[in-house]
Formats: sequence, C-alpha cells, structure tokens
Amino acid sequence: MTVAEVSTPPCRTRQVPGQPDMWFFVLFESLIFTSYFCVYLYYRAQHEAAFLAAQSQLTLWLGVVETIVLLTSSWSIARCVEQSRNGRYDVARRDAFLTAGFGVIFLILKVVEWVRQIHLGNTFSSGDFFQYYFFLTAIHLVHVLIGFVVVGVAIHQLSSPRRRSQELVETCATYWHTVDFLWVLIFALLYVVR
Amino acid sequence: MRRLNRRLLAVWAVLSAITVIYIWIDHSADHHGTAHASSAVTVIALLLAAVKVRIIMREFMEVRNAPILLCRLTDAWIAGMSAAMIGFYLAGRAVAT
Amino acid sequence: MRARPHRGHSLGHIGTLDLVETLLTVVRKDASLRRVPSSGERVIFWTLPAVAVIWLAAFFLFPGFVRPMSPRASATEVATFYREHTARIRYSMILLNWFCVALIPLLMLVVERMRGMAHRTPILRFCVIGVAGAAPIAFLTTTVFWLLAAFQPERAPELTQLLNDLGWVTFTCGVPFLVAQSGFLALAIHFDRQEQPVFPRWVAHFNLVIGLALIPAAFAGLTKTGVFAWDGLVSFWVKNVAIAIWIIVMSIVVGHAVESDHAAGAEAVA
Amino acid sequence: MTRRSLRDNPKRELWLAWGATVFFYNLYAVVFFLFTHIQPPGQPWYSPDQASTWFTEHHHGLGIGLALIFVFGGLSATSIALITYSIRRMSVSRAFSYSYLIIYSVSAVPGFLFICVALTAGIMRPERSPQLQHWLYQLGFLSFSGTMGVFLIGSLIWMCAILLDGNRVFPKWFGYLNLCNALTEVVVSPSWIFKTGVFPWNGLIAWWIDVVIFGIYTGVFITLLRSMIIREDFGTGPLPAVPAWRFWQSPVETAP
Repeated sequence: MTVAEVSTPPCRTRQVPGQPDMWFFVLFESLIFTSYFCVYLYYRAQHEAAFLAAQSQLTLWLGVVETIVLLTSSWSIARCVEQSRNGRYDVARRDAFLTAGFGVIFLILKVVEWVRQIHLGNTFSSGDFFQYYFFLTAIHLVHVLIGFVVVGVAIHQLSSPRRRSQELVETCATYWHTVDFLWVLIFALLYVVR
Repeated sequence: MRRLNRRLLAVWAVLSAITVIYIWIDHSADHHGTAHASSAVTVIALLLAAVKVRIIMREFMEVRNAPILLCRLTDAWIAGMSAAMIGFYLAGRAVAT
Repeated sequence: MRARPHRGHSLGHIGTLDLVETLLTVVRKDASLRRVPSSGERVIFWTLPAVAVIWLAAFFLFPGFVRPMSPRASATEVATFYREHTARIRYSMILLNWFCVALIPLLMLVVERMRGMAHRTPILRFCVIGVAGAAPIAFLTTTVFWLLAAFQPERAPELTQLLNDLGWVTFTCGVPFLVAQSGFLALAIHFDRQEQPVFPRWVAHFNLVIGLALIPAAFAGLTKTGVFAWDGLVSFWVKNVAIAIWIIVMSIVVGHAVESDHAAGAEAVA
Repeated sequence: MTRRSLRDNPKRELWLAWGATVFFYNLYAVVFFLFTHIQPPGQPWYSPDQASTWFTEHHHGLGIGLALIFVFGGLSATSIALITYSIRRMSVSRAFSYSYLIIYSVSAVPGFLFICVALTAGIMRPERSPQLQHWLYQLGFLSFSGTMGVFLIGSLIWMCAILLDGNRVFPKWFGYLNLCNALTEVVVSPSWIFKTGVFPWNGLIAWWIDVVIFGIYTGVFITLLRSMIIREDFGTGPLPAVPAWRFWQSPVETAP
C-alpha cells in the first residue's frame, strides 16, 4: 500500500482479486508462455517464407470465431464474479455454467480445426510452422481442460450456502481469464503475425 | 449493478472489435492475394494483442480495483512481454539478413 | 453350471469354507480384538526360508553366477554361452523373476519394527519405503535382459552380447537403493535411544559395513579386468556375499523382534 | 553446533533428510553438467558413428559420473520422504502422502537408473557396432527426458494437497507452481517425436525452458521444506507462521 493510494478516497478498499497466490501463477505462467513465443518469433523471423506458406493454410475467420467465443466465456465469468459479490448466487452459477459452455464450444472448434489441418496433411511433425501451431494450441488446450476443473470448483462453491467463498470464485475467474489472454496472444502469433 | 454489467458488455464489445480488426489488417497486408512478410504487421499485431491483454487484466480481472502495486506489476509484465517478443522477432530478422 | 449348488461340489471347497468360518468366529468372539499390530507377521517371516532356498537354487542354476561370466568374453563366446546353457538360464531367471520381489515383505517387517523406534518423525521409515521397491525392480529388469538374450540365442552375437551387458550392468551397478537402505537403517537404529532398543546397537554398525561393501560394485562399468570388473572379487563376490549376509542377519534380527512382539501381544491379550 | 545440540534436537531426522536432499541435488547437477556432459545433452540427430564417437569422447567422465550416481542415487529417497512428511502434516488425507511416496519411489528406476545403465553399457565396449551404440545412446537420453507420467501425476498430487490444506504447511502459490512443473512434463513429450528443432530431447522449448522451470521449482521446494522444518511444532494443527527474521536463522534450534 502506497501513500498515494491511501490518500485517494476509493469507493471500496483496493483488494487483490482472488488469492494473491493465483497472481503469482498468472505472472509465472505468462512468463513461461512468453519464452515459447519468443522462441517461435525468433525462428520464424529467420525462415519467413516457409512459415508464411504454411500459415496461409490456416483459416483466419475460424481463429477469429474461436477468439470471440473465448472472450465471451471470459465475459461470462467476469459477470459471475460480479453477481456472486452482490449475493445473487443463482445468476452467478448460471454465468459459471455459461463460461464452461463457451469453453466447450471453443474446444469443439479447436478439434474441428485440428482435424481439418490433419486432413490437409498438416500434422505435428510436418514442417516448422505446424510444429509450433500444434504445440502452442495443444498446450493452451491443456490449460482450457484444467480450466474446466477450475470453473467446476467455482460452481461447487456457488452451489451451497455453506461454501460461497468469494475469494475462491475470484481465484477461479482469474485463472480462466489467464487462459483467455494467453489465447489472445497465441491467436495474434499464429494467425496474424507476418 | 446494471451499470457495471453494461461496462463489462462494453469491454467485451471492444475486445471483439479489436479481434475483427485483425481480419482487416490481414487483408490489407496482402499484395494481390499473396502473403508477404512484414515487420509492420507483426509489430502492430503484437501491440494490439498487448492492448487486449491489458484490457482483459484491467477490466475482466479487476486489476483496476486492485492495489497500485498489482496495477504497476501487470503493466510492467505486459510491457516486458511485448518488448521481449518484438525484440526476439527483430533479432531473428537481423540474424537472417 | 449355474444350477450347481454353491457349496459341496468338491471336498476341498467345503474344507476351505469351513476354515474361513472357523476363523471368522474366532475373530468375532472377541469384539474388542480389532487388530494386533504384529498379527500375521510370523507367517510373513516364515516365508523367508522358503524364499532363501529358491534364491539359492536359482543362483546355482544360473550358469553365469557360479563362475561369473567374464566381461572380456567376445560376442561369439557370449552367444555360444547362451546357446549352450539356454535351458538353465531360462529356468533360473524365471525363478528369480518370480521371487526377486519376495525381499519386500522382509523389508516391510523391518519398516513395521521401525515404528517402535524412539524417533520423533516417520522420515526414516518413509526413506526405507522409498527405496524398498526400487532394488527388487532393478533386479527384475536384470532378469528381463537375460531372459531376452536366452529367448532367441541364435540371434546376431552382438545383440546377445548387448543384452548380456545390460543385464550385468543392471545387476552389478544397480546397488544405489541397497546402499541407501543400509544407510537409512544404520541411522534409524543409531537414533533409537531407549532402554529397550528395537534392534541391538551392533545392527547399526553391521548395516554400515554392508552399505560400504556394496559401494565398489557401482564402479564396475569403469573396467573389464581386475577386482572391480563385474566378475571381480569386489564387484561380484564381496557385493553378493554382502547382500546374502545382510538378508540372513536381518532376517534373524527381525525374527527375534517379531517373536518378542508376538509374545508381548499374546501377553496383552491374555 | 555442538554434538550435544544435534543429538537433543527433536528435528535432527528432518534436518538430516533435508541436508541429504541438498547434497543429492547438488551432486546431480555436478555429475550431469561437469562430469558426464549428459547436460547439455548430446545431439538427438547423431548418426550411429557420431553416437559411437560421443561415447569414446566422454568415456572417463561418464564412467566416474555414472558410478557416483550408482553410489548415491538412493539418496533421492530423502527428498521424497521429506515431501511425504510435509503432506502428512497437512490437514488432508494420508492417501495423498502415500500416493506421492509410491509414485516417486517408482520413478527412480525409469528416471535415472535406465540412463545410467544404458550409458555405462555404452562406454564398456567402444568397439561395439555403431548401430548398437546408437541404440544405447537413444535409450539413455530418451528414458531420462521421456519419463514423464510419474512426475506429472506426482506434482499434481502434491498440488492438490497444498491447495486443500488448512494447516498452511506451504503457501498456496507453491501449489500453483506445482502445476507449472507438472505442465513441463507435458511440454517435454515431443522429445519422443523430434530429432531437430526446438522440441527434441535437447530442444530449446522441450528441454531447456523445462530445465529452468524445474531448477526454480527445486530451489523453491528445498527452501520451503527448510522453512517447514523450522516451523514444525510436532502438533496436528496449523503450522505457526514464520517471522521473516527467523527464516534465515541458523537451522539448529534448541529443544523446547
């Protein structure tokens, strides 16, 4: 807490959303992903023609739809946190289910995209670009799968009056948003970067 | 409470709009339908992504209501991540030529 | 098949069921008798002589042990060896593959005795459990390599030699878990400072000596001649005799402890 | 510290296990990086002849280094035992601690025994046909990098225990760090598929980034185990919080 922060009269006290420990994870995990991204960009810049040729086989609009689906799921869990804070647990629970639902849509889209690429003959072991493509999307999808467990924890918390820890709900939301913003970066790196 | 929900809606709309901008960038970067390497597109795409990440952190993850320390830390993190990515990209290009 | 009555289709079956029922009534008779900590340990203990006999038999049955195979043998010699002794290698290794993990019950008897030691924490017990499984599994891997070589002795001599090497290296150098185990036990017994220690103090020193005797075998990969080679005095005879002595001595020591625990348990029940 | 203070210290078993853990990990680093040159790893794309040459070039370092692992490898059990103890100290079921103990003790054989055996067999006969030396070379490195499941599930069990624990044995952020470590076991899996690029057993992503994360993880858990031993009160309730000034204090305390 700094002096400047205390002197500004906040409408409510400034608090870290969720467990501060989860923020350690957010920062550490984004550091790890940044290292993957840097490796990718570094090698990509050296073999641009090959990467561009392979990249042109991706469907940009599918990536855009996936991004928007994931952003919508993020929006849902943000609403869930807000509702839970205001004590409207039923609505909050519905929003958490919505989050998981959009997560499932993302998962299906991702698998459809993979199957399309594999039919086109682009697999994990065919060419540099598709190594990175399958690696980054797969490791991100593992995070989405973990995210389902995390959202499940939030739903479990919201389901019974005996639990309903706002801190835990916020922690779970923070994890889900991390999955979201990592995808935002991966999307830019795989689909748009030239 | 309604106000807050509207705010989240606005945030979502802005994020989705930026995502759609990518399509426009992608189209305008093509020269007669063929893709070309372009540092400008890369840097703009990365910066836009960084802006989106910052919006997600500020609004969705409620960093704007968090202690100043966390605000500064996340901002520094985003700046560092973008700088590292752009730096490695440019370094790779420099090595290649 | 379905219509057959549940009981009475064979004499042996009735006998087993009756025995189970008798045992159940014995257990039920005393409702307060939940679990005697040392109950059944004598059964585990008395499996050991049988296991020892099987081990000894397998040891002498395997033609590569009595006069340990030389690491200097050429590929052709090794291949000839496997062709000539195929049957003995197979049967001895099948025996050892069955019974190499039979050491674990003995180790668990030791672990149970460690509960009675004057320790503040179960750390050393966990250490022993942590290494107890690995040594027999390493030995299991050895038998797999040798069995594989004997499975098709007519294969290219170089391949037979490779499998033979892998088997011998795993067998000879695979001592880290036994070394650590002796060390942990020595420490545990040393820390057991009470009027009636679980194991006598000399067992700690004994374990230390055994642990030290096993160490040179780890260096068998460095040379093919001399006492450190896998057929050498130190790496083969000292190491294997040390393991044999350890098993015998620890069995006797644990046997005493189990007996006295059993007597104490019987006294408590009476 | 005097002899007497160690003997009377109720935490001596914990401190010995901790010291052995520190010794083991340092030995591991020294042997793998300095003696054997298993780290940085040999090239996965080596031809049989190159693999054969690799064995002859590293003959002495490999021999001595691997022998040291054969002597001291069993000490890995001390860190496993200490972590098992830490999970038992938590408010969760003992099923977690026993699962961790069994999973990690199983990991010893594929995790380090296989590489030691394969590479020792490799240096014993430099004259062996390069094709077979090549096979030993790959067996060594792949079994070492590619032993994944035990560490993956083991870390996840530790993570669950920490996150569910009410005795604050470890901070929650370390629970999340376990997840990061578990994910490195996912990231290393392409080493079974690639020989060049960033994903083989010496690749930048599949290996080096994971090594850095594992190094951080190991350093952190050794430090946190130390703090746990200092705070241990041999009770069953929450562990006392550690004042910052005591954290760096001399490890040996007098008996209460």
